[in-house]
Amino acid sequence: MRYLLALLLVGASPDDATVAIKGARVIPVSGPEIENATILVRAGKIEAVGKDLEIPWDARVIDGAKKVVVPGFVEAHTSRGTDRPNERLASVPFVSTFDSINPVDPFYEDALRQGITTLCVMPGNDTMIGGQGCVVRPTGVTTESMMVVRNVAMKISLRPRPGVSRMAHLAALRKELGDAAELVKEKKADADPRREAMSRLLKGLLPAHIYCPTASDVHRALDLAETYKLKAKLVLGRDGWKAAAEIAKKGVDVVLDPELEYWETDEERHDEVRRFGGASLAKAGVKFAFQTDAMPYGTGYLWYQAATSVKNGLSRAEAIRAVTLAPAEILGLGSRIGSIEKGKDANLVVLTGDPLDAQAWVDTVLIEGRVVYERAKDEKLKRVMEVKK
Amino acid sequence: MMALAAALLTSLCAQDDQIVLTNAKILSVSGEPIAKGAVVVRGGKIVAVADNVVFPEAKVIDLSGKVIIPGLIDAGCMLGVAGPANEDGEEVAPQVRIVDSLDPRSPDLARARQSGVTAAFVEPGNRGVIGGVASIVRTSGPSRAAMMVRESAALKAVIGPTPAQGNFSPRGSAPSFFARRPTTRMGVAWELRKAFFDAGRGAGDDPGKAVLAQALAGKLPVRIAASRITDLETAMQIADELGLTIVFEEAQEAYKRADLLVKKNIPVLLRLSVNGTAPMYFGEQNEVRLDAFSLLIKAGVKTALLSTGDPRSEGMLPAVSFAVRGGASPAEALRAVTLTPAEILGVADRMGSLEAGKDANLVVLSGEPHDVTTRVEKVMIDGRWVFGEKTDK
Amino acid sequence: MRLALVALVLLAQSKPDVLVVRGGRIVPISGPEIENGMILIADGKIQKIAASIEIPAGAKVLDVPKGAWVLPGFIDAHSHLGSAFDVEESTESLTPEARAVEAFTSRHPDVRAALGSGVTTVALAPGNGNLVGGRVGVVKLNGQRYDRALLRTIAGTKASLGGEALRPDREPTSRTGAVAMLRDRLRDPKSDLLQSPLFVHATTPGEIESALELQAAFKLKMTIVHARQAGDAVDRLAASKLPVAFGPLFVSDRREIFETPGRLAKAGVPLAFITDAPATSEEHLRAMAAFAVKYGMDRDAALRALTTVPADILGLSKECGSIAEGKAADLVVWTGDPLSLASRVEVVLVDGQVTWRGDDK
Amino acid sequence: MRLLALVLALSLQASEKSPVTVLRGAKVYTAAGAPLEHAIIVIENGKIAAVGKEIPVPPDARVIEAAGKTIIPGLIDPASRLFLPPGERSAGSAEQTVLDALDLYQRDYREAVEQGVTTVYVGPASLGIVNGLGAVVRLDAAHTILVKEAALRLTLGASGGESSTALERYQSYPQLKQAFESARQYVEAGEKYRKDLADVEAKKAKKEEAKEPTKPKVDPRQEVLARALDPKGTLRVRIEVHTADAIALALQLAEDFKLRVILEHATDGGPAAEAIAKAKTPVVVGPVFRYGGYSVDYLNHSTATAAALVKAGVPVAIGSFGDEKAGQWGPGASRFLAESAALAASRGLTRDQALASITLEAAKILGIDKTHGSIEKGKAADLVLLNGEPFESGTVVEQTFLDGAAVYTRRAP
Repeated sequence: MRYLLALLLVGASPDDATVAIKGARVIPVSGPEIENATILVRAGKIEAVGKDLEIPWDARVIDGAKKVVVPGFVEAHTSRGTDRPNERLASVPFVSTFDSINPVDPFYEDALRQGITTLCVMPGNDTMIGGQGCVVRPTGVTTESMMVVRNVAMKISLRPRPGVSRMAHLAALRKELGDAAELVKEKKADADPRREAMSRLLKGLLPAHIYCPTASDVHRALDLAETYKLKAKLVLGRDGWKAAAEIAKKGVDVVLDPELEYWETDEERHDEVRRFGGASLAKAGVKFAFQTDAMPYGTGYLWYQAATSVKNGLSRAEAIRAVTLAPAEILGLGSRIGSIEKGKDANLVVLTGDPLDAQAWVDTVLIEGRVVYERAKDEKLKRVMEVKK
Repeated sequence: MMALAAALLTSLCAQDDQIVLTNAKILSVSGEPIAKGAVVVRGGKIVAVADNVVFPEAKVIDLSGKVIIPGLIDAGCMLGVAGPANEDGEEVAPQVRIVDSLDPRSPDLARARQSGVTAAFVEPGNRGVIGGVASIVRTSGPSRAAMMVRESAALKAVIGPTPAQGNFSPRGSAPSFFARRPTTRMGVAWELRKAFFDAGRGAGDDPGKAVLAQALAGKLPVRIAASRITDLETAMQIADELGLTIVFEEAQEAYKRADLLVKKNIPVLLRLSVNGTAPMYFGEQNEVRLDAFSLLIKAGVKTALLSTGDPRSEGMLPAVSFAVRGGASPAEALRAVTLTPAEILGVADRMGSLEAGKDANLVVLSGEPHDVTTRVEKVMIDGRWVFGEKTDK
Repeated sequence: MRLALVALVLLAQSKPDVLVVRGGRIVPISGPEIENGMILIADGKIQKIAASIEIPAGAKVLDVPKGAWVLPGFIDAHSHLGSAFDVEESTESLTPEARAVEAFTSRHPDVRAALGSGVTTVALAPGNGNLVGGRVGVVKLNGQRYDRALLRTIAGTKASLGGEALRPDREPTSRTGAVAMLRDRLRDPKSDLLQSPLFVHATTPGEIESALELQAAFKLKMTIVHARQAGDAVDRLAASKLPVAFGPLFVSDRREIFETPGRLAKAGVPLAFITDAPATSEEHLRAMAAFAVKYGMDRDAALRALTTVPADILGLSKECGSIAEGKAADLVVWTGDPLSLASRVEVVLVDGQVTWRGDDK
Repeated sequence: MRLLALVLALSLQASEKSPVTVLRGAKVYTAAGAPLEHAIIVIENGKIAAVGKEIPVPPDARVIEAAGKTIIPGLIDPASRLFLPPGERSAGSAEQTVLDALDLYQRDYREAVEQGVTTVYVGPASLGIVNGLGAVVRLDAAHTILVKEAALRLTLGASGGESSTALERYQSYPQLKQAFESARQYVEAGEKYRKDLADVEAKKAKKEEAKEPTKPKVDPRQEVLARALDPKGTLRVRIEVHTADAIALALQLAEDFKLRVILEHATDGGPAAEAIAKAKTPVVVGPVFRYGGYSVDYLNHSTATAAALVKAGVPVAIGSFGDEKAGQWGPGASRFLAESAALAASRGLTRDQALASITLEAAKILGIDKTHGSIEKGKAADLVLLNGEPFESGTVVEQTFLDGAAVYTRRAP
């Protein structure tokens, strides 16, 4: 496995190389789409995007004819690609997924194959205070080399463990936060490495990603954020969108459940109704991102999430934003990634077609200016699929 | 075509229960696509599919910008089965009928219906060597009888490890109900052979043996769930020995012997579910290919697509999209969820395509069926709207 | 013989041969209501009902208070009263010969409570844990010893298509298997299941479908028991003309379930309420009728569902279920409309005997 | 009927603009006195501005004609399961609050409103002896929390519909005693700290040497128990009891710590009525509808319990309690609060007592009787308009008013 990843990287150009993607349809996300455009990449950054750019003599040229270029997709919340994501103790603020990320987990390879260039790997949803998550690139043979931001946020989950009631869970959570706040107030927290993370959390230096399994947990999460002055982002369950108004009122960003579309029994009408919450959140003006999960047809399909939401009435621009710029901003990386703009990291995905089209495949992926994936050289894909040019 | 429509015009206008769907793109599956056409429905049947013509006095539903396709057919599922889909009392249970567990008001059926599935082959689960009799039903109707298309549609059998799983006595404990046969792959094949052998010697008044005898006489097809190529080969051998008419499902490795399947004229039902990252990291698992469907079609195997059975995958249209992603043409993929399953199930005379004389099972889409952003907007079964329009209850 | 019984009757009183119930609003169910009417009872049977009856010499008179209502005793068509759940012989899935009445304890405190709620006749059924659980019997709550309370030892046979009858450790494990087993059993024309009416436990639409299919295939005399989710099968049930023993209703049930008895009755389905005691109590029997009326059931249908319909289902229509000449004098005097829950029972007569009084503890 | 609904609907629309609404002509059961025939109720700013027979109708008031109708106070369910999701049970603790368990997206409350219920108490349904804090919730669209900490709920015996043994009950009592004992020590430690701190301050002021006292750790659990112990406080203690021995132990606990105790269920309350009356302890009786089984705790269940307690002089409210014994834990039981009271009335309560048990008496037990529970001047305009006498078959709720606003209007059938 390591060997294979190494192979994939052989073709990678050195960091300071110049790359030009020529003649592609570019979806910058931050602005209108540009036909027949060129993207110049130098030293890992996007140097220019435009129609009639001169291509430097030393640039490696990627032919973008009939291709579409989008910013690398950003997975705002996942617990995959780690060793067991949930610590058994209820409160483990001091742990970090840094110590649990498995660089050779096929998950990262698949993510890359689907055009994901940035992932926020968080502790799971089963631990009350689950620890800190990291933002990584899906490339690299060591955790260190994958790292974009170490310890980017604290994971808090409002889902009680089996056999524990919600009130018991919340009482325990409040006690944990209250005790820590007391220590912070008395300045006893910082010196203790076990308490350092909680201290940063309560000082607002470390954002909290709060998992709300049901809509009714949203107001509880918002209350907690207010009481303990947490910099909160919410990770919603399937029906979390029902609390769109409350979320909008507080101006909090959210990550939607991987199951974007789901069925609910309408007791009053006595019928089954297909639900999709993205539209309600968009209407309420909430900033939101999609996440993926192991879905029946494959894994890491952020593009599929975007397409599903367009199917359910979200605009194309909003849908693509929710897998690129919106998650980048939610992770506090909006100035670095998430769109194709001058000065941003050159995380670029060259597709054989429109990102929302199931027929489109990821052709080439660049992360920070380096070509890290080429479909023509993807031996594993060839084993399960006849790769057409 | 115009002439046909004109001729129909006078005779149809007066009909009360007549519905005309106009201005839509029509993918009839059996014929060429019509860019802008009309489907005329009366008495639960399609009476005409034509280029766009004006029906001045008829009840017309304008479907500009929409696409009409035949109702989708899920040719291997457990839709509407309430409670266990396996009778674990016996490993060979041909006397059992899955329809006895069918709940016409099951939420699954309502969901499938709203996702465009208008007919389904409902079968017993995979835990028995012979699981029982499967039926073909419409996905809508007040009772089982009203839903029924064909009660005795096939006998369900399994070749492979699943019927053997769990069949052992825990060490040290007394033999119990769970210690039933078989316990191995070879045991499964043996049980199957034995059952048919016994039935072949005379059914008597045993209702189960009578069902097996029907299959032996070629009057009842046998649906065999088998995934690995070794299991498929075993199944084909047994079928040859006993003279059974068989159809494969779950046949993820069928592409490996497409030649044999063509030669023997055995159809295949394929589930495109890839179980996360599995296909690329198979190890002990089945060797799933993302282009398995496309390979089978190209080899000439009659192949239909099944839904994944996972509630998250939203019915059958995604199967069309992912078949296309795997290299098939949109037309091939659409046929694999409509006319091909109808042919495999032997109901192509009444469903599977938009043709005059067939049941009015159709789906109105917001766009092309293989487009992931396409929505199911309306569904009609036997001329009655079951979703999207005011439903006739 | 009768003299010997006197000692067993809880209320020590002289036993006149002739009794006249005088006054009150008589609701015979089978006929028009009579305001301030009279009922003549002799030998435990109703002899005459009229606005005015000449009181025979020597007859005792029971004067009913003003505003009171007189109704036939209620009949619970499916119960495990006084049986403490001990009605499932779970070693096998087919135990047609087990008799539910043999688990009955006539001195159980719930029996007294049942009388105090106006229930005088109860069908005792085996549980739902077996595919065929055994025989359904009927007892009269006459305050007497078990053998003398017995009205029918076998009024029918109980079969269950419910999930409780499916167990992972014995056949059948699924409803497909259950129906196949029943079909196999019914195919034999001498089958014990064909000897008496079948009471089939079916709650969900799918279970009801299966019951109706079996009935149609084998022309069974069948009552559908529970039918709580029959809301979607109203038309099917109506077309089948089979009676339904409906219930119980739990206060936390969905509105739809509360509306179902009204819908069934309106569609012409003969419907009786059942308590399934001890799942609920016999006191709950009329409460169910009251709930159903609140959710749209016709008053008269609700009263029939407590009296004549269960009598029909149990084959007792000649003996009890209404205030009619020749029927058993099972009468309940209520302080008012029994469907108003605040009304209470004043006096209960069973076979013409005062068996319960309002001041009873 | 259709016409009436229309008139009501029209008048309602207008009333949104008009600050004053008048209900005229109905028979009014105020729950605070004899019923008033042909009465007038004036509603202003969501409150009852006046109620009586000879009351002038303000000139700009929107008048709703209610002649031939009956009006009762909005019903109060003192033991509801509305908004509680199923399976919400685990070991409790004093600081746990039911507010953290409520699923405010549940729609079942609508049906309770349709049956005239306007206010409910929801308590924690934990396993164990100390369950946590219950709250009083209004059934308006916003689900306003009327009392955040209405009572601390304890259990002596069966919890959550389970069965208990005598041994368990006798073990529970000393455990509860110990909990309150330790809370008492916690309070004392706090008082000592404050006193020591004052001493230190005083010494410091005089420039004397003084050692800072150590601040005791704030313990949320003890804080709640302390509030229950505080003689000047308002936090009540509700104890689930069924058997006679459990009732005796609960009364003993109340006596030991001078707690403001309310008994829940009191299934064996009939025989224990005298003792409960002597201890002046109110009781929330229920469930009146009995379901299933022969657990020891419900063995003596009787519909006559409410009457026996009232007769002995015990303040009694009737709660729906959900049908815990049916294993359904459904929130729907609140719908049948009036039926519960009616059934209790069939076994000895007068109809007035029955009505009071789900209105004013319930309000008193929840500590909200100054503002809710009866139709009196100054109280919230929570009114239920009926088409006939309460508790009668055929009587239906035509309209429910909550804070003067019609939150439910019956559609013409």
